[in-house]
Amino acid sequence: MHADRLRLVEVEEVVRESPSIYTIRYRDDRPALPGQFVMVWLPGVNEVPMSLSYTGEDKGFTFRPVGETTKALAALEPGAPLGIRGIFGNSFKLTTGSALIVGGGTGIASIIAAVEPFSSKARVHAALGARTADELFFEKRVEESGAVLHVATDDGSRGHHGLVTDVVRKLLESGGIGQVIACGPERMLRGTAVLGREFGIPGQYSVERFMKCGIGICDACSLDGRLVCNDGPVFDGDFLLDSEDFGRYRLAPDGRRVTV
Amino acid sequence: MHADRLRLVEVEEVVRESPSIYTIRYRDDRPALPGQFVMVWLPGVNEVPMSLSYTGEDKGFTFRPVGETTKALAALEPGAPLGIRGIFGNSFKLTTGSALIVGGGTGIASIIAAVEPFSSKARVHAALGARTADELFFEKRVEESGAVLHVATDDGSRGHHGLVTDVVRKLLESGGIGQVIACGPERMLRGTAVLGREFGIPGQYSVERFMKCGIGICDACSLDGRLVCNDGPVFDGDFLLDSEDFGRYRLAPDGRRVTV
Amino acid sequence: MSVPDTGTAVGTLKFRNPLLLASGILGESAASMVRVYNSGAAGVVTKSIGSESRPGYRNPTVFEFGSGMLNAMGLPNPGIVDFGEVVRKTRASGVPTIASIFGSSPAEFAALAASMQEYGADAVELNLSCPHVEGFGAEIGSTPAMVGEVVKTVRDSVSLPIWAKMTPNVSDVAALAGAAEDAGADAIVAINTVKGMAISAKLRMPVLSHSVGGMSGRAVKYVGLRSVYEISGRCGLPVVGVGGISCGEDVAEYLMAGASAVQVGTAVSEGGPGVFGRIAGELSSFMSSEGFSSIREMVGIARR
Amino acid sequence: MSVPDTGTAVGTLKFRNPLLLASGILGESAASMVRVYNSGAAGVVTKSIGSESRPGYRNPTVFEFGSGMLNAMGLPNPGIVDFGEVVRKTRASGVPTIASIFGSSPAEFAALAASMQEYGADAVELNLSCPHVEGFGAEIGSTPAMVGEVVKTVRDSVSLPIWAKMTPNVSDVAALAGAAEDAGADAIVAINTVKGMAISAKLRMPVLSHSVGGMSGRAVKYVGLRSVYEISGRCGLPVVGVGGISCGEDVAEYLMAGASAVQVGTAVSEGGPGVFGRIAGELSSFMSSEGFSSIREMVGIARR
Ligand SMILES: Cc1cc2nc3c(=O)[nH]c(=O)nc-3n(C[C@H](O)[C@H](O)[C@H](O)COP(=O)(O)OP(=O)(O)OC[C@H]3O[C@@H](n4cnc5c(N)ncnc54)[C@H](O)[C@@H]3O)c2cc1C
Ligand SMILES: Cc1cc2nc3c(=O)[nH]c(=O)nc-3n(C[C@H](O)[C@H](O)[C@H](O)COP(=O)(O)OP(=O)(O)OC[C@H]3O[C@@H](n4cnc5c(N)ncnc54)[C@H](O)[C@@H]3O)c2cc1C
Ligand SMILES: Cc1cc2nc3c(=O)[nH]c(=O)nc-3n(C[C@H](O)[C@H](O)[C@H](O)COP(=O)(O)O)c2cc1C
Ligand SMILES: Cc1cc2nc3c(=O)[nH]c(=O)nc-3n(C[C@H](O)[C@H](O)[C@H](O)COP(=O)(O)O)c2cc1C
Ligand code: FES
Ligand code: FES
Repeated sequence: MHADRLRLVEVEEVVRESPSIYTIRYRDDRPALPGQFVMVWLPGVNEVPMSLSYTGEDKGFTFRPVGETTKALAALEPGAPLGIRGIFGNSFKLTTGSALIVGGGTGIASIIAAVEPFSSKARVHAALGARTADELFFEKRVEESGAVLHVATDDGSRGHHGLVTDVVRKLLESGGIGQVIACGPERMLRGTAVLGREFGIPGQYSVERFMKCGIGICDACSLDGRLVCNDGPVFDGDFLLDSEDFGRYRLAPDGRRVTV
Repeated sequence: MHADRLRLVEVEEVVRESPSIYTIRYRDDRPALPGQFVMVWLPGVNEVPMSLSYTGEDKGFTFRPVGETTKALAALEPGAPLGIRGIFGNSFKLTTGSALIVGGGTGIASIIAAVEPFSSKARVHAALGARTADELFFEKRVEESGAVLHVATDDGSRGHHGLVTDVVRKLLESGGIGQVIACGPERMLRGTAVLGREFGIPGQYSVERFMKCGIGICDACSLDGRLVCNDGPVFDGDFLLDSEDFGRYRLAPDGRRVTV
Repeated sequence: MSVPDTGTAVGTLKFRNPLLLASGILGESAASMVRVYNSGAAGVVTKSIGSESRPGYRNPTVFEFGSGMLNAMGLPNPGIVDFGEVVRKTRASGVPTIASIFGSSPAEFAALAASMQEYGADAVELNLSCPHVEGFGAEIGSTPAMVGEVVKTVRDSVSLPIWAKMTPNVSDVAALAGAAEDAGADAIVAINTVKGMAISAKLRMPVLSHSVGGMSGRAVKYVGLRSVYEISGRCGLPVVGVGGISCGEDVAEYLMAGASAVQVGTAVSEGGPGVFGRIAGELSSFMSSEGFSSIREMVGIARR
Repeated sequence: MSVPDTGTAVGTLKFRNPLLLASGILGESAASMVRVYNSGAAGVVTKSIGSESRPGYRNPTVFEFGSGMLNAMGLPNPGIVDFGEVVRKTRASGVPTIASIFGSSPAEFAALAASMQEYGADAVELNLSCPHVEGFGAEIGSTPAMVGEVVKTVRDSVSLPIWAKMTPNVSDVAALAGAAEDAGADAIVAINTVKGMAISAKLRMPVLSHSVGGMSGRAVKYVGLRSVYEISGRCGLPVVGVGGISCGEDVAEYLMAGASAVQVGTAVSEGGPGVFGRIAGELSSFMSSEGFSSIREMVGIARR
């Protein structure tokens, strides 16, 4: 349990990555792997899971202000205290010499931590998708990593006009991709996983579920009996596609099984 | 607190050192120093403090069956379980090139653990005292250690006929003693400490008090505000002679201050 | 020596080993409970279910410290209506399922128990640690009179075994158990969490959003053992021990204190559902090396 | 920033810092208490003293585990007659001395308090966790009615400040504190030990000779904080926090929960009487770095 203990950190910097995307940086020397997350407690407000978009000692997480917590996080000033639990969860693994890494919306925050280290060891295509250009971020980090950047927006304001899964299909069709890694909205993840299976390419998909404990005991994040906080958030594509829940059901905060 | 945690051991051997003296050997790899003690729990009976007469991995303590606990200990067979807490207390220290080490009665059990290692580094005189020859033990260990053995018995059945303090006085008079170390009945300890002061020789004296916790919180073993379990059992001669309690008062199990 | 038999029984219910999943741990979804069973538990207790759905308190709802944790989940649950599907599924998968329920009046407990019986639960476990609406903030399970009344009302409404789960936050847990026995309970479960609270000195505020929570894990093992020992000395019902169990020797200690079975909760956060298989293995080895051939031989032998 | 002022007061009693020695720890001999004071404590609470001398239970009387310990000393004490010499000595050495007493009836408490007043104690602390002879084995301090009666009877017999020490083994500790307040107590002390028990699986028996004992040390800090928080939310008296304190931040947490002073017990086993000086130093550093200039500013700020 030791590694999961609460600790207090100070916000070092609040970076505006795009008009609607913020990154909070803080110092924490615990080692973290791409795809892992922390529970971020904003005292007096709430505690929510956030993937690490920076996994070094200068850690960071990146989010879109959508509700009370994320809006309050975006309004923080340097020096503000945060409670951090974790490093939690499993991670993305590079298993081949050429990976297609896909991020949709705030899912980009999670996969960027894989794009950077994997690009120095393998040929990486990174496909970023968002609703509009304003919600895109980390393109520069992708380019600097050496990965090949692909972009799609729903409204065509940048890159391919349409879904990022269109880009995924095209890349899989052109061949030479050994594995797929993705994080993003569940509909997009499911589309990507279906494509992966169609082309016979193994895939690792990071899914989100409502979380309470983060330590694998409350069952809030259960996905077919697997705990997203502990067994995930990264799951094998075949497990997900064969599960009852993926892309269909999730547990609401009260434990009711509702549609995703 | 970790080092003080209860652990179970098995009696390896019950050795009869003399008609009235027994040693129990057990295995325990915690490092121990001469003069240190353990709390020995005989399940169903009692838990009492015992000095280590063997401080290596094959540990041992040596006692005279005087009451319920020590009689039950003497009757144990190999394989019997014992609870052990500790290694507790401070230890005897060799500070000069020539030490006089004095043991009276079961106090021999404690000082023998100093005689052996100190004899290989300094000139050691070991004076053992007992009421009668039957209660003497460890003479052979003294001889094998290379120390010079002196013996006194109250009834003259072995060695000097009289008190071991007579031997102490003689040795101090002959000179060349740099330090005194002693363990035994409090009257003998006091006598020795008085002689030490008379001759200006620094001394380390191991005292016994009724013990409950062994970890310095219950105050049962208080001697002028010093805790025999934690600050002792070995005290400086000057501290003892200047204290109100040494040789005069002890706390009874109910905390009343009674005469020694 | 032959392999020891780890099978046990709590009243008429038989279990392949003494290890059950404690309420509130991975007990919300059928899939998780089936997984726990497949990982070595002999049965599961569901999350405590109430009349209406509740989202529970806002995060932070848990706080871990060196030897245990505090939680204040706020009894999140889907409500009794939606939970039928879950119980039916675990039963269909062959998992012995004890359905935990909570209410703030005897009648509410009775209605919930009746639904759980209809869903096919093997037993109901009464979570007697909830605030009592008619009382003054005290828990509904904190006096023998209240415990007796709840158990009796439930007894009158269902035929399935009734397990009464005790709060340790009382002066005389054995008296509570006695009241449950007299009112017709079939087993006593002890303990629920110990009331506690964490404060962050730097933030100058409580850590849990609800401020006060329940302590569980290794730090409460000695409270649980004491409760089981006191209860089994006073009451003739089988006792199910809970609190801080994380290895086979812990289970043995509970059995020796008087428990016929145990539940494991917080330890699941250390090794996932796999802890059940590990603990079952350790218990079996302990029995072999200490010469026990059945669970029965161990139950209550620490009482002299 | 200037050096923070660690002075505090519990009612009319002033202390140089908030750290007092808890009852039952090094509180039997005057020499040990003087040493504790000279090591940095602001005052001492004596061992609990009864009408007659008692040797206490047979060993083992303590059991240590990773995050705390259990003890069942059995209230060893020299009896009130012999204890006068001890109180007179600590007072003569200038040590603020709170005399702890235990009894099994209100009249017994009152008689003991009167003796302590005569000996010159600065306050009496009522140890309300002893078996009540007229009751059914429950502790004398486990119902508001019993607590009220004891406090009232003592109030009628002495003028010195009365500190009522609470057992946490109850369902509503704040209600007990309220009863003590109504009956005329001057301060509430919380908590005494949490009832627990250790069993040796290998030996198949309880470890403590008395079987059941009291848990203290780090593992009970969260129970103590919760109790202080609940009490200070319900009752207007100053509260003295006890339980699991081993560093300066622990003290700050108790102050923030509502305590005006604290007591330290089990931590003495880790560093000897020197812990008081260390903890006082840590508290002072904490105050400097967090911008507190007096204890008063911290008391109760975790209540929102
Ligand atoms: C493993 C994991 C990693 C995540 N990483 C990121 C990330 O890197 N960037 C990012 O922007 N978001 C991330 N999220 C989602 C993030 O936790 C929610 O956006 C955040 O909780 C919203 O809180 P809110 O109060 O601002 O919004 P609310 O108005 O409370 O809710 C907005 C959305 O967030 C979801 N949500 C709220 N609370 C939680 C919770 N405790 N657990 C999970 N989901 C919740 C709600 O279901 C809803 O869909 C992650 C979620 C998970 C499970
Ligand atoms: C640090 C220390 C080291 C000791 N080392 C040895 C040793 O190496 N060999 C040895 O024979 N004895 C040693 N003793 C004394 C030993 O603990 C007692 O002889 C033993 O407890 C007697 O127990 P009993 O039940 O047999 O006798 P009892 O009939 O209970 O008492 C006989 C005597 O032992 C004393 N005693 C009893 N219980 C305790 C206790 N818990 N703590 C201290 N004294 C007690 C009594 O005061 C009495 O004087 C040591 C004592 C201390 C404090
Ligand atoms: C996160 C969490 C949630 C819990 N929820 C419930 C619950 O809903 N009903 C209940 O009776 N007990 C609940 N408990 C208490 C446990 O069932 C168990 O009694 C307690 O945790 C002690 O066991 P442990 O130390 O093995 O966890 C919960 C405990 C935890 C840690
Ligand atoms: C060995 C021991 C003896 C104790 N004796 C008493 C006592 O005589 N009277 C009393 O009121 N509390 C007694 N206590 C309880 C402490 O005063 C304190 O309330 C409790 O230990 C919690 O504080 P801690 O965690 O700092 O030890 C005793 C505790 C211990 C560990
Ligand atoms: S968040 Fe509690 S089990 Fe995953
Ligand atoms: S034996 Fe308890 S303080 Fe020494």
